[in-house]
Amino acid sequence: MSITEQRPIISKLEKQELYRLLAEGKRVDGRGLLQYRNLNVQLNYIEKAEGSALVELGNTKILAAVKVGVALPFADTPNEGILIVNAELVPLASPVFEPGPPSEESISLARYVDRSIRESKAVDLSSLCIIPGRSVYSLYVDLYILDYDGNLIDASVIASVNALGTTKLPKYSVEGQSIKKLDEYFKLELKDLPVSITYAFFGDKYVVDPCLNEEYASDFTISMTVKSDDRFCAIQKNGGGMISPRGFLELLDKSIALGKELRSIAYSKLSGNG
Amino acid sequence: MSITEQRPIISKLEKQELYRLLAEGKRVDGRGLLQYRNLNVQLNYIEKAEGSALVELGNTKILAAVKVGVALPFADTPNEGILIVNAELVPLASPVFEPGPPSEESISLARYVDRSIRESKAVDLSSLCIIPGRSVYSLYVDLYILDYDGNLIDASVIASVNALGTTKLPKYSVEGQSIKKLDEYFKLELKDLPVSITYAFFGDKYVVDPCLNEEYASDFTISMTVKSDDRFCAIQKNGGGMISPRGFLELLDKSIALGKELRSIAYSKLSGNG
Amino acid sequence: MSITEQRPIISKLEKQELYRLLAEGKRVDGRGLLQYRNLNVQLNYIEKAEGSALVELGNTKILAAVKVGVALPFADTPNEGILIVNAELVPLASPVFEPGPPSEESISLARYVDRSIRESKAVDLSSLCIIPGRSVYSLYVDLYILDYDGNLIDASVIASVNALGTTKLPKYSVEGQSIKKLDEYFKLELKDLPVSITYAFFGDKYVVDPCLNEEYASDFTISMTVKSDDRFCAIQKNGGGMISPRGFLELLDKSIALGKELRSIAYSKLSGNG
Amino acid sequence: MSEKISLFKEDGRRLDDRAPDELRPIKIKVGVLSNAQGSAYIEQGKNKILAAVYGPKEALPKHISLPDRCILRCRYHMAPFSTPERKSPAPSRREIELSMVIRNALEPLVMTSLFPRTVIDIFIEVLQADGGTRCAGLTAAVLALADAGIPLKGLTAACAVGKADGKVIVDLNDLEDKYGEADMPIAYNPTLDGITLLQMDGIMSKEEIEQALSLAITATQKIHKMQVEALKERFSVPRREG
Amino acid sequence: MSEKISLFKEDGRRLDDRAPDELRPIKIKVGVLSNAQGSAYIEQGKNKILAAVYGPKEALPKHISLPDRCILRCRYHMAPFSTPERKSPAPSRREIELSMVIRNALEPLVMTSLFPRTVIDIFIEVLQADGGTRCAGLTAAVLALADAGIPLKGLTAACAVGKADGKVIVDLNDLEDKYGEADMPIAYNPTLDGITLLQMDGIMSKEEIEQALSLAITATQKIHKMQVEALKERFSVPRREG
Amino acid sequence: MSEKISLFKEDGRRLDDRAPDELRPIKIKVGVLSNAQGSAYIEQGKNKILAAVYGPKEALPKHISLPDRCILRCRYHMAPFSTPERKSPAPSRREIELSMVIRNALEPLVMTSLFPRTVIDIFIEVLQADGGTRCAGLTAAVLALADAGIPLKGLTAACAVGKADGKVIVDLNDLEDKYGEADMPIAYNPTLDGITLLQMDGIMSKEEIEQALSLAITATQKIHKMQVEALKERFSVPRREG
Repeated sequence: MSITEQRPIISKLEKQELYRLLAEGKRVDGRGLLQYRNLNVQLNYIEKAEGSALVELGNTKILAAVKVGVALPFADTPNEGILIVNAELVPLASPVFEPGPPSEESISLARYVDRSIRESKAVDLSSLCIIPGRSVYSLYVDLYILDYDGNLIDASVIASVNALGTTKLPKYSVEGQSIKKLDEYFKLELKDLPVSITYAFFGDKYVVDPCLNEEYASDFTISMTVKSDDRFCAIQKNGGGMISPRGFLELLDKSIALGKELRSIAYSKLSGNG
Repeated sequence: MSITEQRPIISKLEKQELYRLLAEGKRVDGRGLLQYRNLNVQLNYIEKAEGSALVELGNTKILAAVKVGVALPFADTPNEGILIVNAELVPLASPVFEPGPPSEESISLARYVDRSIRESKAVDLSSLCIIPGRSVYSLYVDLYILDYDGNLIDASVIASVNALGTTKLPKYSVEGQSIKKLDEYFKLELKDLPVSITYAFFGDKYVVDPCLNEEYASDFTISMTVKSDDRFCAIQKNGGGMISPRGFLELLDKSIALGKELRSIAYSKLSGNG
Repeated sequence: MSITEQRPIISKLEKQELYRLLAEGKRVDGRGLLQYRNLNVQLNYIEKAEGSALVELGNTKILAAVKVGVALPFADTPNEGILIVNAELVPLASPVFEPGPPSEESISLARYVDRSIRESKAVDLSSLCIIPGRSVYSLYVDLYILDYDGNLIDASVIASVNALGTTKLPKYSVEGQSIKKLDEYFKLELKDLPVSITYAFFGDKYVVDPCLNEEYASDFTISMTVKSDDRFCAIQKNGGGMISPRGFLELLDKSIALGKELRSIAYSKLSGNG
Repeated sequence: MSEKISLFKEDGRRLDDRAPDELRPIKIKVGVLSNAQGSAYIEQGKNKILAAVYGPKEALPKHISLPDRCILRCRYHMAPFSTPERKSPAPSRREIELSMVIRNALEPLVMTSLFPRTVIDIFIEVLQADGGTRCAGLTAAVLALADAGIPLKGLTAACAVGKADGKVIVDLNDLEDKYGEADMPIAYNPTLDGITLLQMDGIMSKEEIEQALSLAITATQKIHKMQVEALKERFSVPRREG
Repeated sequence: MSEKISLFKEDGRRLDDRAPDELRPIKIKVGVLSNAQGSAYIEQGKNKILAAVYGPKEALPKHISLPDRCILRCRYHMAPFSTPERKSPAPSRREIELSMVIRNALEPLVMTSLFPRTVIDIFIEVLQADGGTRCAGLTAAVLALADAGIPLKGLTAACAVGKADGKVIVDLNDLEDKYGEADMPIAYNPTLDGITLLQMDGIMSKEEIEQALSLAITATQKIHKMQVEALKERFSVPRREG
Repeated sequence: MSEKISLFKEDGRRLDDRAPDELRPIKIKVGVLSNAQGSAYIEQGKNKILAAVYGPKEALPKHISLPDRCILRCRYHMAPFSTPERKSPAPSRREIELSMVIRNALEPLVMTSLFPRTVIDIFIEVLQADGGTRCAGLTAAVLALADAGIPLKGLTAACAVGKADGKVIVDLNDLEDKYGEADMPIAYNPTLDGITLLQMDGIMSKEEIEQALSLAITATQKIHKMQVEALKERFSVPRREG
């Protein structure tokens, strides 16, 4: 059962102040309405994983790591590797996260990131086949939220793509139907660098990259993942409220522009990572 | 832990009225004590399943569907197909059903239906072997309770047998130890047409096919499944209360007579179903 | 989440009395501070299991049984049999045990017993290989707590080792890569007879083999498993409180002495068991 | 979206003979269950979906209740036999996500402040699935709410749009969903001119999204009319028979 | 009930040398556990079963309590080592069903209205299983209730009857349960002339059921006497020893 | 502890070039998370571990609270990517046990009677594991408690000692843990001269345990100093920048 969430109360004064500022085109932390927070990316944070990245977007802090294995392919895609995205909202990160089985929020986050990577074809799954129908690489992308200050979606996409971009896979030699792990590695090549752009809506105003207080005060959010070629590969409205068709279409151009900008910052370290 | 159930309170007045009527040999809905409600059967309701039937018994509404697969046989029955019965008391059907893992009520229902089918040998499991010890047909009978107005057991047996009676199985060709699905189908042949007869007891009175209010007001129920040859293949007392041995034996003849009658109505559409 | 346990309240008077007695070197049940309760061992209690023992330590009553199977070995130990210890704190044994998935107490108990057996090498796992990398014996040791009056750990180690000491394994003939069960059996040979010694601490006093009231009144307990050669193979502090290094070291000699004594009683029936 | 199969016939029509902007046949019936406060049944193509509503009723345990409005609980669930391979009855990650997006789409529709401290339960059971189940389920759930007499700010209808073989299309069936290039489920309330459910999966350019959205609005307006008709039928004075 | 194996010897006796209407050896002991308010142990053939009772005690959480009587909670559980293949300790569907039918059989026995708003917990642990465990467990649970001092309307005893190789038999063992033609567990209270547990599985004609029921009544009356004996032994004044 | 591999080099040093009584490089930082009331991060060898503290706060549900003191809840958890093979995020039996022994080690440290009826939550997340995670996690958790301003009876530091290739060693790394002969994790509070966590696994004689304990006390005293330093750094007046 999905149940109306009980958002932590942010004081009425805080909310009024937030709206007052928005009416003037300003935000509580001094940012412009369409300005992202500082973004910091640290590659290969977990040396023992095959790929990893620690991403800080303002105070939001997310660790993504990739574990590589060998698995039986799915019956309907015998020539394709397996990609699984999982997100853990560990209780260390926020008083609103609780230990236990994945919440709908963590499932929805993981599924959105999965769609962003899968549909953008950032990872060419057909290049991850070892023996068709028998042995393929499996990539487990685990997202670990360490500190929660809003906009998990955009930060998670950036963390996942960076972690995949640093991933090294062991080579296998094939003898008949059996495989043998070699002591050589090859780099996973990314075919696209998708970024997600998230907007939070307040009446007729909206901002990009909401911090937690903005998320709590907002009516709903919309996230859009843009590929390197400016096409879209995932969209998701989260929360109640409604948007007019015109309001929605207006976001498309904005996302393309913001996407270009964010992409150049978010993945700047990947080129240097060998 | 099985725990004393908290039955929804039906008003004292309602209950008194029900007992007053029973003392006169009458029921709240005007039926005779040993009279079933209207029965309506719709075959092949779910086109995408291999077999299905929608059964309405008064306001009780149950959908049964059969999914056919191929599986490894159980180790102790290498030459037999697999039959599994599952019942879902979905919360859409009643305010007393809750989402979550199967309740003891749904488990007990599924197990009774399973016994009724298995022990009557309505389905010849030995005819469902493809390669002994290796590949057999599996029949998953899923019961979906859509509207709950009492007597789930009798309606579920009727729905399951009708669903099995409409089931078409894909043929497989065998080459050595591997099998290949063909584009041909064959009908599952039923060897028996079991029906369950359920009685609800009120002091020294009883009725057949109790509606929900009768179930709530009753001391307990007894269900008996009768085969086409008038022998019994499953019996179950549900709820507290007790019955005298004489009282129990009295039911046997009644069940045989009622069984003949119900069987002719319940499965009348099966003969026409090709 | 591990959570501060709420111990059943034992009356203040009872606790005072217990401390008063301890100050005089006495215990509530008249035992000496380092005296075990009566120990009673009954071998082969469950005839249908491959090995079993019922142990009574005062009013604490534990049944251990061994089920033998054949399984795939773990990838990193292809030549070793599999040993699994499981403990069930069934609610029949105590008002503080609840039905449901294993509690942290039962997990911790099973893991301690597992370490005591595994690290002492009482069972030579390498003797339990049938076909390397393919078929090995699996030994499932199930501990069933039937009556709970403190010191589960020591009684569980004794019950498990006795159950293993009575275990008979079916022989298998190997033909190529497949095995066939024969109608012959061989006895599992024990290479060591570990015993655990448990102390409960009250301020600067301590006793051995605490009964339940002593456990509840104590600050914490320490258990130590001693091998036949007087070396230690498992230690565990349970509960809050703290012990000085000197206090801890003092226990080592005591445990060696008590271990010798307890071992000779605990496993006396094993030699006669053929 | 793996193999290459053609989703259009030579005459430019879809495999089930529809034009790109054509809905599948839709059959809606309101008030189909006896126990639920409100219920509705929808067939859209081969989709067969039931929705039921219980409430408003006391919110238990109390700590889930809100002092100023009612809360919604929503469960989107697929019957084990609704899919080609039997599905486990336990909720999948997909069902958990869809329960949430459907609830989100219903929140702005219900006049929740009328019923403080209560809960409304919404159950959607997919009996047979044929693509677009979340949208058809939502269309039915809205009617079940109306049937339960719960005050709504108008009716919301939902329909997926998307892209197959390079063409923008409406109301994707199972095949088009699986082998097409994009799927964009949309719920739209014509009274309020508001989109309440919006997801997209697959690849579309800005222009294609604009075109698809326009198709979605026309489609949901058509479905909205059928919703109104179904409610009228439900609440029309029954004629004396015979 | 699959393969064909003969369950009778040439002399007309069963494989364990019993006559068709003969019970297995039964050993009952009441008051065997120290923590439980009441307890009992039964051996019937190779069955070894413990039952324990806790309560009446406050029903928590409160919403499960009833204002006019106590509620019963019952758990029938099999030890992992009780069966030929190790059984997972998590409750199986069979154990869940049997917990319910045993609770149903105990409800009419306990004077529940004496203890409003309380709960009585009944635990049955099958340590070794040899056919007829639900019946033997119930026989023991009744004694555990009596041992706990809970007012009962008499004692209920239980025993399975059934059919094997065409003959009606009493107290089926594991083999007869598995390879026989029918199994009918029955709990009967001779004081009240009432059947409180009744199930049947397998195939029997009306006449066979009549005959089996008659055997069941005789058998449960015998077990009832053993129950009375076991209680007497429990409550007899212990002689001064030595 | 299965295969035979040598854990010492010819020069008598360990494979990572340490002396038997030498700690791995340790890096500690207090106050690293913005939401938690207190937090700390530790690197010890390749271990990377975060600890966070929330509370004291109202204990809910109320029945878990204690009238005379606060309760502690503790979760030791390993990230799925922290181990060579991916670990399921669901808590393993090992994680459940370690959560308990860490909580037990913290109970005597916290002045719980200052906060009756409340709860303090302690979360330890192992991001990368390299042997000795329970000890390093505990060392960090103590600092997170201090950072949260919770009154403590001094600081507790933890370190494993053990035995490899017949030699007693301190601060075992992953290899030594796996292929060594014994592992004895110890938490020691030098202020109170008290051991609060004590486990042992493997084989050691009385003399070896004595020697190991002595190493553990020296090691934890060193770590205790680093804890104090890390707290000082956290609470030092920040210099005016620029």
